[in-house]
Parts: sequence; structure tokens; C-alpha cells
Amino acid sequence: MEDAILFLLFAAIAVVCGINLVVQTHPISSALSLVGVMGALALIYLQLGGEFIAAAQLIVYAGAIMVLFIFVIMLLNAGKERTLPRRLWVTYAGVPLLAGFIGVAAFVIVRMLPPSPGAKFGAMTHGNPQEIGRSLFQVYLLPFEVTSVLILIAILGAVVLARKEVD
Amino acid sequence: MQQLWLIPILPLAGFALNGLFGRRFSKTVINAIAVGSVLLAFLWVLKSLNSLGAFSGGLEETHIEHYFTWIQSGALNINVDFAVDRLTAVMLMIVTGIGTLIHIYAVGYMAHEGGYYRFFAYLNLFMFFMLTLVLAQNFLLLFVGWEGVGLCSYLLIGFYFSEKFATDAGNKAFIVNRIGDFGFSLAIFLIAIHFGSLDFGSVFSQAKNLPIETSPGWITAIALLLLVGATGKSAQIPLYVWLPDAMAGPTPVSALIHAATMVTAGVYMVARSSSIFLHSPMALNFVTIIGIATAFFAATIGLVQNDIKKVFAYSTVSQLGYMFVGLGTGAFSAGIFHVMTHAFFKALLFLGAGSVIHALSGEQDLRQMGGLGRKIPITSIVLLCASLAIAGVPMTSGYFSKDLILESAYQYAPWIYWVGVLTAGMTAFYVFRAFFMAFTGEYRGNKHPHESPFVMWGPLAVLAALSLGGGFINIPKYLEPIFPVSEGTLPGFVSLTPAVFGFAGIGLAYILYVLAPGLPESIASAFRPVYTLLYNKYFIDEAYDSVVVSPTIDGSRSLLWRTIDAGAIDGTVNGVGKTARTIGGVLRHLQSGYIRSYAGWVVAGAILVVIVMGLKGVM
Amino acid sequence: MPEIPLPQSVPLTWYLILSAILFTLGVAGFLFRRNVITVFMSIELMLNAVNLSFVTFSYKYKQVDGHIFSFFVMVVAAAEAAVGLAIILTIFKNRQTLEIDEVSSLKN
Amino acid sequence: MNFFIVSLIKSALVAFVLLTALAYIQWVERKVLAHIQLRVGPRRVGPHGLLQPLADVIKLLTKEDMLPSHVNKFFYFLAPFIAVMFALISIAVIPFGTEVKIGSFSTPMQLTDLNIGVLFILGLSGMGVYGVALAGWASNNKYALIGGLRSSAQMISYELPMAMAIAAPLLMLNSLSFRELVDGQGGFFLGFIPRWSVFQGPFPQIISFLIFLVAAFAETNRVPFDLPEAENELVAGFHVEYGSMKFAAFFMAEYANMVTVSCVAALLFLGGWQPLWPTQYGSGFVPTIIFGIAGLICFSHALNPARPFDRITLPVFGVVFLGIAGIFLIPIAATILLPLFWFLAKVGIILFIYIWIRGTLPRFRYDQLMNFAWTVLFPVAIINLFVTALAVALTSK
Repeated sequence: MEDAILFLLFAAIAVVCGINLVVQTHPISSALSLVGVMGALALIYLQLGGEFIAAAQLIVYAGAIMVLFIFVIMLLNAGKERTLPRRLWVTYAGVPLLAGFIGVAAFVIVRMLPPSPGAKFGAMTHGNPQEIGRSLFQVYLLPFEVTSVLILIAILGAVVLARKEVD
Repeated sequence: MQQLWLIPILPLAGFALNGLFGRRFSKTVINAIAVGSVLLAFLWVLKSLNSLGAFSGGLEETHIEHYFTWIQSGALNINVDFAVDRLTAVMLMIVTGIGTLIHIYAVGYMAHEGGYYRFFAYLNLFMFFMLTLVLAQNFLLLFVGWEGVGLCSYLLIGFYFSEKFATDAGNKAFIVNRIGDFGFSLAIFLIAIHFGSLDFGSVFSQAKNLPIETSPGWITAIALLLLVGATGKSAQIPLYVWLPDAMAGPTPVSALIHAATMVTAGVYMVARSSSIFLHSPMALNFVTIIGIATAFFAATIGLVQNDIKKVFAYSTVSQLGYMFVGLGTGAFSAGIFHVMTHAFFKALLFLGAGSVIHALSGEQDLRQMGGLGRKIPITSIVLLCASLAIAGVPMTSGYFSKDLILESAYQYAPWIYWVGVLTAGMTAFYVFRAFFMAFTGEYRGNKHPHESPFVMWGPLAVLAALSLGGGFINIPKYLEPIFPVSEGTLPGFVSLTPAVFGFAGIGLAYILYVLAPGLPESIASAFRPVYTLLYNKYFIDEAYDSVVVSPTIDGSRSLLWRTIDAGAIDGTVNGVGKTARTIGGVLRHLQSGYIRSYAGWVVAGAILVVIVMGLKGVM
Repeated sequence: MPEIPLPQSVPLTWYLILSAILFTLGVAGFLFRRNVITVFMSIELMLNAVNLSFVTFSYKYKQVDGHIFSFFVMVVAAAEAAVGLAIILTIFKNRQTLEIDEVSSLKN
Repeated sequence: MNFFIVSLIKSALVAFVLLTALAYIQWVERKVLAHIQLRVGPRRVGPHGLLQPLADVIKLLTKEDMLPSHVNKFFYFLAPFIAVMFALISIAVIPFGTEVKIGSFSTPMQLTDLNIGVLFILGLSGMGVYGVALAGWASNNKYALIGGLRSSAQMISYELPMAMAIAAPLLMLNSLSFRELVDGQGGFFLGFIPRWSVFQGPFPQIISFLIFLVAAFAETNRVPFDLPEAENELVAGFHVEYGSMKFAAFFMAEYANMVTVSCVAALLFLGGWQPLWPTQYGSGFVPTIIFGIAGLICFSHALNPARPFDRITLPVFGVVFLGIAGIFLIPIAATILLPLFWFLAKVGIILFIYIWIRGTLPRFRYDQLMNFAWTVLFPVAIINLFVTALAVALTSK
């Protein structure tokens, strides 16, 4: 009962924020609605027993990546998007198409997901940092190291790209 | 675990250090690293061999150390294992010991050369590969070392890359070795197919159990292919041509790689796989024939060469021939024994020659020498020791090993024995010819000879002692657990004649080049055709050029390049290009250049996939 | 007030459908928006949707791997954001626009 | 239901105490600064200006609420809310002491004990950036914008060393719940050295404690890192366009953050409510002694008052202090209040350091700030983390 209510609440928040992301014409509004989505998702993760991943969602996504976005938006002082006349089919067929896509996806999910007990808060206890760390540093050690290398490369690339030309 | 891996790794570390940072190091540091690493390797060899009881009659069994699995595909499972048995122990001692001496020597010899750190880095790398080769416990690892030493010899022959002849010699060595390596790799494949493994232990145990009289054909094939490899690396007919040219490299290189260690890799390999060869009398025949032919052939060429290093190069070839005779006639231990003694005196010869060349600041022509005995006494003395040893004067190291080989040759087939004896005589002759031409008479050159520094003649002294006394190390007895020595009663003259011939050769040389220096000219002019033939090494190089090299080049030019490459391949490629362009011309309308339209296509594809999945799921 | 029948526990399909919806929204943003940054954020939205399904399945099988994967997704997203934003900065520096359709010099 | 009621009561209590405390911290700050600068500080409103905070609040509430014409209204209003919200939420996971036992009923002195409390705090402190950044951007004013940019960059940069510094003691205490962390720091070496993680083996966390403090200063935009509101270059930085209550919100957020950070520091490094020395050496009487002395001092000053009304006020304070001192002598009250006392004492000390530094240090230049974060603080933090990890790995069975 409470689980369902909470889920519906957060899901509603997430969807509304998502729609807002798409329809807003100002990047900073979109960014904030994305933050909203992320917050809602973090709570849903908590409901699914993903404590660590919820915290990581907050820290990494909302706390770092999105701040970076906002930072760039402020830096470039990006203004509203010009509204140009769209092609007809986009205007009229686009939204129905996407709705249809959602429908198909939902259908597929419902049909193909093997029946399983629903989610109750606290039923999943494997998401605590200890477990994550254990399998991260034992089972997934190599991918972990590889991602760290990836991050390093990304940092270098970002620095090279964004630095001022010295000439 | 004796941590055998340390032995090759130490020189590798030296290579890494010098190779990476040598440019910034001072010569002292470079020396410390290069010599130190090899010396440490030597000491580690001593330590581990000692703790394995190799010096105290132990090490009957092979001591294997497994490090990790390298390749695992289906049934084939190749490990990186190092192993030590008595054979390996001997080789280890030779390689690291001589290697250390030569490194020390090189410090003095290369003192004024450019690319100092490069040289020592290569030398260390060579040590690494050579030790891997010796320690390897399976054919693939041995092959790694095999190729590695080939590479290093290529690099070091072409060390003076500014001279064209050096680079040419390097290429020649590399290419000629390719032929041998090709055979070797084929042999490895065959072994993998027929024995289902490359590990020495399993392969040889299986081989031993094969019926000896009705040995299958493929084992002969394996043996012959291995022999091809060996001829390549150990400069036997028909693939010996690279070795004389290899003298273009610095003299320490000639001593270490092209006399003492690398060229004996072939011998080692054949001896290692003796249990395969023993099953193929035909292959053994081949080994013997090739060996004796090479020995004689090279000796004859050596008679008339005027370049001191060339003389020794040919003598190396011919001595290697001896070793092969030993192997072919079933006296593997004698072959290895000769490997050791030869390592001693041939390294000494080359280093001595190097010291002479150093003294004459680069002069290599015997005709420009003479009377150096008084000017550089130490060098002359050590060279004398070496010459005595190689000439097989009784009680010197060369005497024992050569004698053993010839005895087994006599048991095998007397004529081989006689050819061998004759060769021994010639060997004695040309070596002492070189010696007398260099050290007696009047100085004919225009340089100012000076004795070499201690770092150079110190190692020489050690080697001199070894070449004189080294024969008393009874290798055949030591190797008995691996290679049983065949007992047989021989007529007394068998062990006598080589010595006699040796003395005869020395005497002849003395007469011709000390008492009557004019005589050689007249003889040469008397037998002008023979002389020219010998002097030009039987025109073998020219023959190869006309028979093998130029046809290959022309073939590649006309057929491969003009016809196949330009015609077929380019045609295909261009055709493909054309079709692609036409298709692209049609498809380019999708290329709106708008990212979002691309994304639209992607999404359409995704939707399609989902729908298909959904249908499949429903069905 | 009418009583809405709510299940005692949330069916997992709901989570997956939510993730599908968010993903589609991301696609929509990617397709309809012209501002590079917004497009970029739509991509992030899609990544989030995928993460949600990862976590859901991880719940279903009571295993931690799904969390690990979404963690990796986050890490990669961080890297991507760093590089992508740098690229956006460079684009803006060179052509003073964030309109994605005006960055089509490669056409023809 | 019981749970809800208790939680409600606790939250109300915490909220009330916290908000009052925020107001009075500000009073303390002004007083201390004044004395550092050889001034008297607020003393008009109420005895020794004790009612000054109240006056300020009233002023801020009753001021006209200006709305600049050029701002982006939605975000302009949103920003202060975000700021104050995240600042206040984070207090929810902070424990103030051990359990309160009244008869059979017992509840921890904490709103909620998340087992990822530390991560929670980190996440929220990350979210805190939005308030400032948005404020700067929405004000549509170049000073504000620069202030916002600076603060977002600064906060991102200093979060990394902060996280590293936090991670180090976590390695030794291996838990993420504050309560377990504090319990892990209980006990004494050799009977008298407290096992706080600043002193605790295998690798005492003094370095990471300092790093944490520095990073905390930057996170809360306090001197010497108050670049976002550098008065003399950016007028007032990100909240230049804000007045009255909205300004008060930012103000409150800043102090709430200070308090939170100080609490985290006390919990992670200074052993939370663990006493400074064992009870058998009478650490239980410390509060009594302190408050007693305070009371006596009040009386002694009252005998020869500097100002006329001191004759009345000081004895009142004296009585109050002595009363508190007395309370600590009641065993039942002591068991509840002693941990609280120790915890608040530590937090208070850290807060005092904040004020002290504000009164002492000049402000960094911006590039210096960034360089310091990336080239000094971050490497040191990483090295410290590695050394700690090594030490833990080597000593762990």
C-alpha cells in the first residue's frame, strides 16, 4: 500500500519533470527538471533497496554532472531556444508515434517479464555499500580499473578541448 | 623454487634501464647497469645451480619451475616454464660466464664508440633472449628466445648503421635466418600436431616410447625441419653465408653472439631434441654429412682469407661443423663439450683479434700487421693460447673435445674421420698462419700499436686459462644421465692422428709464414685458379645472388608487383571503391547532415526491434 | 472519496514501464530540441531510464550486479559529460551558437 | 503510530533548537569578531545585546520584499528555498548523543539513523550548490552571475578533497552510519588517550581532519574562501539582488551548513559524544565545574559592575549557570545530558574556529583558491587516503 503510493508519487514527479525537460525551451529549466527526475529516481532506488546507488545518483549525477551542465549553461549564458516552424509530420505525428512506442514497450514488458513478487521496501538487502564494494573490487575489478582509465582519458580530453588556444 | 626467472629478467631489466634512459646516463652508470645485471645473472646461476646440486653430482632429474599458462587452446596447453637439467646447466654456465667476461671486455672496447648505451642495451637484450632459449621447457618458448637472439644479432650486426655493408650484413643474417626459422616453425607445428604438446617433458617421453626401427615418416620430417632451423642459426651449409658477413658488427658482438653463444643455439637445440633425432637415422646422417661438409668447406676457405676476423669467422663455421658431426654421429655430449671449449677459445680468438684491431685502431687486414708480438705482448700470448687450443694441441681444451668427436666419427664411418682429421690440420694451419702473420716478422702497417687496457686483457687472461685448461672439465661424464656415452674400443692411432695433423699444420704455417715468407705468393700463383676459388669463397655468395636473390627480385617485380598487385588487387580495390561510390550516391540522400534526423533513424530502428521482440515474445 | 485499489506491493512492471516512459521522453527531447545542451541532457535522461531498469532487474534477481552496472553507467556518463561539455564549449567558441542544426559543416 | 509521534516531536524540537541556535551563533560571531577587533559588539538590544538576533529577525521579516524587475522570477524565488532546504535537511541524520531512556521508552538522540548517513550528507552538500548557482543566475546581474559561477566551481572543486578526507576515517571505522562511527571511536588507549579517529591507529587522521576543515570552509563559502560574496569585488556576490526574508534564507543556509559541517567533523574525527578522558578520572564533572565557574564569575562581576544594569543581569546569569551545573549532578539527567554536552562542546569549538579564522585571515584570490584546491589539497588528500588504506590493509587481520 504505502509502497505503491510512494512509487506513484515519485514516478509522477519523475514523469512530470521529464516532460518539463522536453517542453521547456530554456536549457536551465530543462537542467533543473532533469535534476528533479534524478532526485525522484534516487528515491525509487531507495525503495528498490539500492542505498548505495541512490546515494551515488545524488552525489555523482545531481551533485556533479548536472552542476557541470548548469555551470556551462551559465558560462555560455545560453538563452531561450528559437522556435522554428517544424515539419508537419513532426508536429502532428511525433507525439502519437512516441506514445505508440511507449505502448509497444509497455506491452512487451508486461508480456515478456516473467511473473515475480512485487517490490516492497526493505525486501532487497544487497544494495548496501559493503556488498557493492565487495563485488566491485572482486568480481568487477577489471572493468572498474578500465573505467578509471576511461575517466582519466576523459579528463585529459576535456582539458585539451576546453583550454584556451595559446597563439 | 629457485626463482630461475630472475636469471633472464635481470639482463632484461638492464636492457630496459639502458634502453629507456641510457641517453641521459653517464658511461659509468651504463657500464654498472649492463655489466652488473649480467654479472648478477651469472651469480644467480651459480647460486641456483649450487642449491640444485649441479656442482655436486646432483641434478640427475630435470628441475622444472612453472610460472603461468601462456596459451590454452583446446588440447594444446602451453606454459611458461623454465627448467634446468645438466645440459641446461652447462649452457647456462657458458652463456652467463662468457657473457659476463665479454661485457666487461666491451666496456673497454666500445669506450670510444658512439651509441654506447644502445650497444649495451642490445647486448643485455641478447642475454635475456639467449637465457630464455636455454631455460625454456617447451618448443614455443625456445622459439621465442630463438627469434629474439636472431633479432639482437641483426641489431648488433647493423650496429654501425651508417655503413652500408653493416646494414646489408644485418639484413643478410636476418633473411637467411628466416629460412631456417621457417623450417623450425614448421617443425614445431608438426610436433604440436603429432605429440599434442610442445612441452619437452611430454614430447620427449612420447618420442622415447616410439618404436625405434619402424619410426614413422613424420618424425624424420620433424627432425629434418629442426635441422633446417639449426643450419640457419648455426651457420651450416647451405645457410652459413650470413656468418662471415656478420663480422661487420663490433668485435665483442662477434665474440659473444657469432662465436660463443648464439650460433651454438642450433647445436643445443639438436642436442635437446636428441630423442627425436635418435629415431631417424636418416636425419642423423644428414646432420653428419652437413657437419663434415661445412667443416671441411669452411676450413678450405679459411686458408686464404686476409681479414683476421674473416679467418676466425670461417673457423667458427668449420668448428660448428665439427659439433654437428658430433651430434650426427650420436656423440651429443661430445658436441656440447665442443660447444663449451669452442666458446672458450673462439671467444678468446675474437676478443684477441678485437684487441689487435683496437691496438691498430681499426686495422683488420693481416697484411698490414706483423711483428706485433713485441708491441702488444699480452694480446699475442693469449692469442697463442687460443690458437694452440683450436689447433688441438694435446692437453689443451680443443684437443679433448675435437678428439671425442672424431672418435665417434670413426665409429660412425672412417672416411668422415679422415676428412675431419684433415680439416683439423687445415684449422691448425690457417689459425697459425693468421697468428704468425700478425705477430711475427716486421710490422708492415703504418699505425702506432698500443696495448689494450686492463678491462680488455683481464677477461682475455681468464679465457686463456680456460681454453688451455678447460678440457679437463669432463662434460661428457657430466652429461651422462642425459646422453649415454657409447663405449667402444678404438685403434690407438685414432686419438693420435688429429694431434699429429695439428702439429703438421702448425709447422707448415711456420715454414710458410716465418721461415720463407715469399713462398705463399709463389704457391698462390702456381695454383691460381684454386686460390681465386678459395679466396672468393667458392663464389657461393655470387651463386646465391644469381640463383636465389635476383630471380626472387625479378619475380616480385614482374609478377607480384606489375601483374598481381597493380592488376588484380588494385583493380579489385578500385572496383569496390566504384561500386561503393555508386551505392553511396544513392544513399547520400539520407545524409541530411542533421544529427537529429540520424537519431530519428536510430529510434525508428529501435522501435522496429522492440516490435519484433514483442511479437516473438507473444508468439 | 472512491477507494483506488492499490496493490500491496509494487509490480516490477511498473518500474520498467516508468523507465520506458522516461527513455521515450529522452528520445523525444533528443529529436525535438535544437539546443545542444538540451539534447545532451536528454541523453542523460535516457541513461537514467536505463539505470532504473538495471536496478529493477537487480531487485528481481536479488543480486547486486545491476547496481554495479548502473554505477558504471554513471561513471561513463560523468566522463561523457566532461568531454561533451568541453566539445560544446569549443563549438560555441568557434561558431557562437548552440543550435545543433547549424553545426553541419560536414554535410556535402 | 508511536513512531510518527516521536519523530514529529523530535523534529519539532530539533528544528526549534537549530533555528534559535543559528540566530544566536550569529550573535556569538558578532561578539567574537568585535572582541577580536577590540570593539564591544551588539549590546543595545537586551542585556549584552542578547536580543539582537530577535531584532534582526523582526527587521528582516518586516522589510519590504523587493522584486527586481529584470530577474527570472521562478528561479529567483526558488533559489533561496533550495539553499535553505538542503542546508536544513542534512541535520536529519546527525546524531547528538546516545539514547534517551525514560522508563521503558527509549529513542536515539537523532532524527533518523541512515546506514548511509555519510553519503547522504555528501549528496546534500553537493545539492547545496544549486541554490547559490541559481540565485546567481536568476538575479540576471553580472556580479551575481560571477558570484554564482565562482561558487559552483569552488564547491565542485572542494567537494573532492572533502570526500577524500571523509573516506580516510571511514576506512578505519568501516561503517557509514554516524552512530556506528561514533561507537567505533569509543574507549581509550593506555586508559587515557581517547580513541577518536584523529588519535586512533593505525594511522591517525590529523591530516584528513585539517583537509576536511579547509574544504568545509570552502564548501560553506566562509572566509577565507568567501569568494562568491566577496563584498569588495562583487558587492555581495550571488545574493546581491536578494533582500529581506530571501536574504535571510541564504544567511540561514550558510549558518546551517556551518553547523552541519561542524557536526560531521566532530562525529567523524573528534569522536562525537565520547568524553575527552575516562569517567573514572571524573570527566563526568566537567560540565558541572565549567558552568559552576561561569556562574561564580558572573557573581564576582556583579559585585563591581562595569555598567549599571549588570547589577541585575549578571546575577541572573549566575543563577542560570549554577542551575545548569546542578542539573548535571542529577544522575538520570547526567546520563542523557553528558553525551550531549561533549558533542555540543566539540561542535562549539569548531564553530568558534570558524569565527576566529574569519576575524583573522584575509580572503584568497580566485586563481589561488583553485590552485590550492587542485594542486595542494587534492593530492595531499589522495596520498593521505592511500597511506590510510595501506595502514589498514597491513594491520587488518
